[in-house]
Amino acid sequence: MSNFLLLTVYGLADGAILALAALGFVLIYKATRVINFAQGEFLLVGAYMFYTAFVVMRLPWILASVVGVIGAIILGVLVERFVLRPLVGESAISVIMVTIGLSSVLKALVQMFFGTSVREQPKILPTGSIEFLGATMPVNRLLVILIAGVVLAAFTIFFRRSRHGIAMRAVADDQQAALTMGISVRQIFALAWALAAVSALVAGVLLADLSAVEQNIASFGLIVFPVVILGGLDSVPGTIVGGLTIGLLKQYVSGYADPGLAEVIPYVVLVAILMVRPYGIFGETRIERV
Amino acid sequence: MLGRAYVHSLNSSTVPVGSPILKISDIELRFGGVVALHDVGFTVTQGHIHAVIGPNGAGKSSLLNCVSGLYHPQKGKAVLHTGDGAVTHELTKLPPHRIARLGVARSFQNIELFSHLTVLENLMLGRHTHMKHGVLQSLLWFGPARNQELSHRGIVEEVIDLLSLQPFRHKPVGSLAYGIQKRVELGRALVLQPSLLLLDEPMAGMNSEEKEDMARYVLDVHELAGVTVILIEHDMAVVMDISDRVSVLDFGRLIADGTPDEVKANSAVIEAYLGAEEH
Amino acid sequence: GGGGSAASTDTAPIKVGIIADLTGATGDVGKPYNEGMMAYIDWLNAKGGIKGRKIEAMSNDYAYQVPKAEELYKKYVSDGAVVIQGWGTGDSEALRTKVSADKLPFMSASYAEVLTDPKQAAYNFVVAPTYSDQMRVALNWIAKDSGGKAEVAVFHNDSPFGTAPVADGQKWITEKSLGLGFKAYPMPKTPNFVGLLSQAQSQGAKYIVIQNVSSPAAQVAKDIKAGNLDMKIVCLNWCADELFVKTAGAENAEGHVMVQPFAPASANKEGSKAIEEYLKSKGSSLDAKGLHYAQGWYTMDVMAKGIEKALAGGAKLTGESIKAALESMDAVDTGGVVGTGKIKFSADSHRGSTGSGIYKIQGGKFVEIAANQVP
Amino acid sequence: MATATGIHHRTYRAELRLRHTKAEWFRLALVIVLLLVVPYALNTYWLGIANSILIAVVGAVGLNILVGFTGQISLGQGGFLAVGAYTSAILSTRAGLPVPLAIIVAILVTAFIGALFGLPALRLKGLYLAIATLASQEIIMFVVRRWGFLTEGKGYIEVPRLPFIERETFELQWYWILLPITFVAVLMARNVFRTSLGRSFMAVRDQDIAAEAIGVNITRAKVTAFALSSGFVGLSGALSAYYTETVTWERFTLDVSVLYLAMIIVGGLGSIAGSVYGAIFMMLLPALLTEVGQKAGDSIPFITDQLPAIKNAIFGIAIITFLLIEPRGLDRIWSRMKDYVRFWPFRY
Amino acid sequence: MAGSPAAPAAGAATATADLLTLNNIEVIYDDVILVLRGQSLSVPQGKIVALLGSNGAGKSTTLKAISGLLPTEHGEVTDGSIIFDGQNITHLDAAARVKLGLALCMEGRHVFEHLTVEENLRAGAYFRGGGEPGDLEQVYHLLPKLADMTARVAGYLSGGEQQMLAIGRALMAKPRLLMLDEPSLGLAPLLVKDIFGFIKRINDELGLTVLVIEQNARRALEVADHGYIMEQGRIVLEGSAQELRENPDVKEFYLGLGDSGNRKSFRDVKHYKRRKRWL
Ligand SMILES: Nc1ncnc2c1ncn2[C@@H]1O[C@H](COP(=O)(O)OP(=O)(O)OP(=O)(O)O)[C@@H](O)[C@H]1O
Ligand SMILES: Nc1ncnc2c1ncn2[C@@H]1O[C@H](COP(=O)(O)OP(=O)(O)OP(=O)(O)O)[C@@H](O)[C@H]1O
Ligand SMILES: [Mg+2]
Ligand SMILES: [Mg+2]
Repeated sequence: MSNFLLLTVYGLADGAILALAALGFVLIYKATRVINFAQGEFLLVGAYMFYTAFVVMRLPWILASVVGVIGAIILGVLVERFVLRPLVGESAISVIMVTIGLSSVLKALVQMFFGTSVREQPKILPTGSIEFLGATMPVNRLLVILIAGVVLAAFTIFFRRSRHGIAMRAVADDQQAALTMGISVRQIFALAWALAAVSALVAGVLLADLSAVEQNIASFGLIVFPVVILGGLDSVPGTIVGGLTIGLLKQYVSGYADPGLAEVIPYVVLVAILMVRPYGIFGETRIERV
Repeated sequence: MLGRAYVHSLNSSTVPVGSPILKISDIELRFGGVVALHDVGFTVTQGHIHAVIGPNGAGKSSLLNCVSGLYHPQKGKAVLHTGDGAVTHELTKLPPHRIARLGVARSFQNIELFSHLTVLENLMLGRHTHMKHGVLQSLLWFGPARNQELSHRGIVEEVIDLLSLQPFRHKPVGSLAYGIQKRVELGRALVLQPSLLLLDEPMAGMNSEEKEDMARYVLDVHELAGVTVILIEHDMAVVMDISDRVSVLDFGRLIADGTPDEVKANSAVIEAYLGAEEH
Repeated sequence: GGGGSAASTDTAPIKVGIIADLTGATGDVGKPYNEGMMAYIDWLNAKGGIKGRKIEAMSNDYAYQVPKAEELYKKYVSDGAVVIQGWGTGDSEALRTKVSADKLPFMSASYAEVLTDPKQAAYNFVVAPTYSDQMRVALNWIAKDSGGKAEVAVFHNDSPFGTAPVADGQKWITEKSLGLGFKAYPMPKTPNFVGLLSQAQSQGAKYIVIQNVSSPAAQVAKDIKAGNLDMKIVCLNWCADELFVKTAGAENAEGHVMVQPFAPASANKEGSKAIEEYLKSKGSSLDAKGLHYAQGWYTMDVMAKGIEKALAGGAKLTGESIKAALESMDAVDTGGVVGTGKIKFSADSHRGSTGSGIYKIQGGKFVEIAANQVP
Repeated sequence: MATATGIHHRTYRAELRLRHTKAEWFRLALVIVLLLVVPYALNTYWLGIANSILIAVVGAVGLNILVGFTGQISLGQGGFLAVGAYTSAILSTRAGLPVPLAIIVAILVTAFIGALFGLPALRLKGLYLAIATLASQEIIMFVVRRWGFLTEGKGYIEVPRLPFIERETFELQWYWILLPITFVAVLMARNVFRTSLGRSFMAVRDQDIAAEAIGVNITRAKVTAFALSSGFVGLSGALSAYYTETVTWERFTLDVSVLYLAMIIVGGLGSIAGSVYGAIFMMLLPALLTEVGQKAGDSIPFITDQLPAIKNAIFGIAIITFLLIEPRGLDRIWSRMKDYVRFWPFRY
Repeated sequence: MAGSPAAPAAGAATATADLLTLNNIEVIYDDVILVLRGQSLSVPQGKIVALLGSNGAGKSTTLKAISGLLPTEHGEVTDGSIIFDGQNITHLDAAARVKLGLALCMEGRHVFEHLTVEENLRAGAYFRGGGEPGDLEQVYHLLPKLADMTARVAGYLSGGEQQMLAIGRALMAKPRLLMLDEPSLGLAPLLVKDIFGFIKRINDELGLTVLVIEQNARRALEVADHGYIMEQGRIVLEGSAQELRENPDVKEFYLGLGDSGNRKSFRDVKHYKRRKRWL
């Protein structure tokens, strides 16, 4: 029982980070119908930007976070401006390819400035643990769940309340029509990429705090695929459900079965679910009519 | 053009003129709460141009989609007659590609062409049901595959000629003007050698001159080949001039069914659709 | 056409092809290893090279992608390399047949058992004790430390590299009838290993032998600490390094055990001196570079000794003659840096050394608890 | 689509040919001559790269059949390559099948597995399908990594060198083996899209509902597309098994799937020629960067430390710039150039 | 081009009277396809102007140029100028033009498929910060059918329903100049009547200036004050609606009226091409 509880907490924590990373995918897809293959690198860059501010520039972590967020926004806007805007109106798949190119550029940049070896960074989250129902719960994991929850809630509300939510979906549906409504496609794209970069930053920093500031963070990008698909490519709440599902799934598999399966099972489950719900759990059904 | 004799018949139906080719009986189609069709039923006679009219959202296109198997009504059926009229097929139970194989060809309300392909390729695709698709032959090309391409080219060229599409043969359809695309779509349906031709607003968005051309093409197909046509159209002038019979839908219900003149006079139709001063 | 024989008039530089992972999955350890090699070559050339002939190193990054490694290998062959220095398990396997066909001595940082058998891999030379030997040493130590009876859980990378020593470990226990329970768990790519640990717990394991690179191993250390479990990690070779401590953090690494054939700076062995001097001249230190630097340095050193012997023999410098030299030359003394300190090959065994050192992490430092242990 | 504007044909048969103008025939001749002299102009290393390109071309063409022509995005390429490689290797090393037979069986097996993993395509669209195929990649990788009996526990399979291949002339002999195979494979793929089968694939891509309505059996078309595509991929995998002589799972990871996707996108989706250009580009670029890198490293030593990272960066930048210049790929750039020459000096 | 009857008109028009003026604009797609060759027209404040022309003449392109959509189709204005309310907007970006009070209702509906009817309308008022509460009711009042579909997903509406939605959405922008590209396309006769009645009404009541492209010339010229007719990318004829209705060519090619003045049947249409060469 206590064991199960422990696995659950860890699963939720990992899931929460997955959800944050997935959020970036979803935002970009929502507005541009593009899958961002560089999402993992966004996490990586985010983590290293924070590292630079926090460790290299020795700022207190609050300030460091602010610097990180600003950095992330700049990154997002730059990418949109110089890499993606020229491709507005081109087929999504060539844009996807561009993000693949982007990923190797970003990764290379991090390698140039920080090398390939791990960086030491003092823990931000308290590392102790509390006893609960006979299980020793790591405080930092619990906090991660909390933080991710807050951020995700904030995003969800932002899209429920503000008209940007509708604008994004409008742009995704029909850029020309959106323009005739006075919706600036560029601004919406920039917004999407900036927000994606920010959520990636948060995910990256949390991940780095739990594990370490190192290259492997980027590999998180691929693990996110099943998450977004499971939740539905264009659903913000979907990322939460998807993230937690996959997180718990992996945890339970590695806790109760051949741990090697933890990497495959999510995909098997994914395909199974897609067979029942072809657009994920909350995904918007693509309209095809004649 | 009238004078020119074509080798291939564009009509594959052998049902005797005057006897029913399509029987639609109390079809009901729902989308969640929306009732698109409610107990709609009428009969289409071989050799007729049968117009289906009605206000927007009345269910005309949905009805066509039921006939060509794209929608599956909750209730009722559409029965197609082939052979000498004795053989029947319940279309509402068949997948679209099987229905096409029975010779039911159609055009769409918003042009649905294969936009990256050329006019020729689009028309050749119209021949799909008449062709074989062996993987090995296709890989080898020389032999069966090529001969097939050549043998089916004949009828395609006849249709190109009939609709005077020669100048556009090798143009990707996506880049063609709206009017031309409408014509290509008609052509794609014709090369299938239909037994029944379904046209969903073929003249929408055309000026009167272009409408005259399109009307001419439809009449040619009808007069030269005797193809039975179901025509959805909002331009009453066209409908009343060229159709033999008219069915009127409103809010998914059949409110009138008769000759153009009968329908024109029908008060319900005037009230729901035509409007007072019209005709 | 390629082949070693193309290169070499008597003063021409000796070409060495180096396949390195500098940016790939194992870049964190691949880089210092490669730096060590390049440093050794630089150092050697500064001393006038081998019998007046300089070594020309052709070193390129293959980012841990096998096809790229094969491409580089071909490049080196056609550029007239006489020996090849490889890196990972993947490329060592992929190139094994090629090097014996092309008759090019090949060393790498993959210490799989098969590579030590000339019948299976004629031109591969393994300087360090194999993963299996390291596993045996680890098990011996556990048996001793636990006083005979204990449960051992093996966490391993989910690949041939990871599984290499598992079966041999099991065999060893039965052979030597050690009173150890033994169970293997592949490590998935997850941000924590609580699941595996809970399984190990229910197995009753007190010792976790890890055959993987250091960052996942470090994560295991963190998770053990977080759940304050009573478990001791025993790292083999690739996680038994300073990176493990750095990544886990001193407090989490405290008390865990490293089975490491290559001595870290802290063990200040005789053989480390030369490296230290070289690095001092460059304004750095072995402590900063880490033990994989020494690993690279001495792997190259052994190769160089072979080349020297081949030249001394007066024979034409070819892969073949170097192979013969490596097999016949007398033990290379690494001043205690590698395992037993001595590396010796023979015509029927390319197992250079069988000894590893055992270290305990104390205050973030490597403290030697047993030198050159052999199975 | 073959016909250049302003060319007239006497017979439909003539029109159906792949090449019409003198210029086109001339270009073809030129290419053939080039392919025939190349092996004698290159040293073994570059010849080796040429060989890897030839193998990659087959795989890229296969993937393009699926992604470019049928519109079914796939990230399972690596997995299917693995199926081809493992099958042929096991058949010829253990079952002792003659190599050509082993290859043919490998093609069929891969086609079958491909069709099997293609089944989700009947229900899934676009990126949802892409990720489902990613699942097939992961699952196949897991299997080849874990099923010990595939590799008799070694983790890799050693494929004996073909008997007639000499070490000295290894690359040259392989070139003469691979060139015709690749040539035929490309030609066959090209053929498919002159026939109703190929057209039905493209119809599914452009407008699947309309395709259904004119009588295309979408289920059949999609499954066939997956099988056909995987067949080519299987061939590519099998060839690589004999050429590289060792089959290890590490050669078929997800990076490979992505690399192939890059090939066909940079080359040009829905274009056989494009797949060829793309494969050449993606295989050649890193090799060239290595060359340049070494020169640079020698001349300006202080960057040697950064060189690998810089190379990766340039690799990415190259992809991006090419797609910014022409999002529809190298093939489009090429045809633009041809038009420019044809219409020169007039703009329009 | 100077000889075009449009040129003097455009020249004569004074900036104060004209809300919108096009001076000899030239539009090129993909750097090669020359579509507008010196297009000139002017829309007086508070008037309704109709732009007629056959398929492919360049009508939609004209509106795209005015509303700044060309860049999204690899098109550009290479010559001439577009003056809106005395301000040169030739190279302003699309969103900014909307803020100035230009609203376009595009050809082919372009509703936001995945949004509901209400969300579509709200999107129309996006740049006004979502609009005031009253706006929606106003639109529902003008287009009652939309009122009972507020929660329906636009992509599933019928063709005509989508058309209504598109018009309603354009109105939500509260524009000063409303541009409609074939508003009656695919609409039932009654509705066409309503739409034009409605255009007239907003023009009278709100004093809204309207530029409308229409294939249904009869309807258009009924409500319009002024009309332009374009062929091959330039204006070939212009005048008051009255003058145009009288013009024999317009009668034949756009109103489909015979010399006798009454409409001839589509059945009697001959085959030979009678396309008029305007000069
Ligand atoms: N796939 C669908 N999902 C949900 N509702 C649908 C679907 N297809 C049609 N409808 C609804 O069914 C009704 C009839 O639609 P249909 O397209 O048949 O109308 P129509 O008679 O063709 O109108 P129009 O003349 O404007 O084309 C409409 O209210 C439409 O919203
Ligand atoms: N994006 C584009 N790229 C290339 N050519 C185009 C593009 N859009 C339109 N054209 C061409 O420009 C010409 C005019 O097109 P436009 O749509 O303006 O005509 P139109 O008068 O609106 O015709 P319709 O009555 O069919 O709407 C046509 O020949 C068309 O082929
Ligand atoms: Mg309709
Ligand atoms: Mg238009």
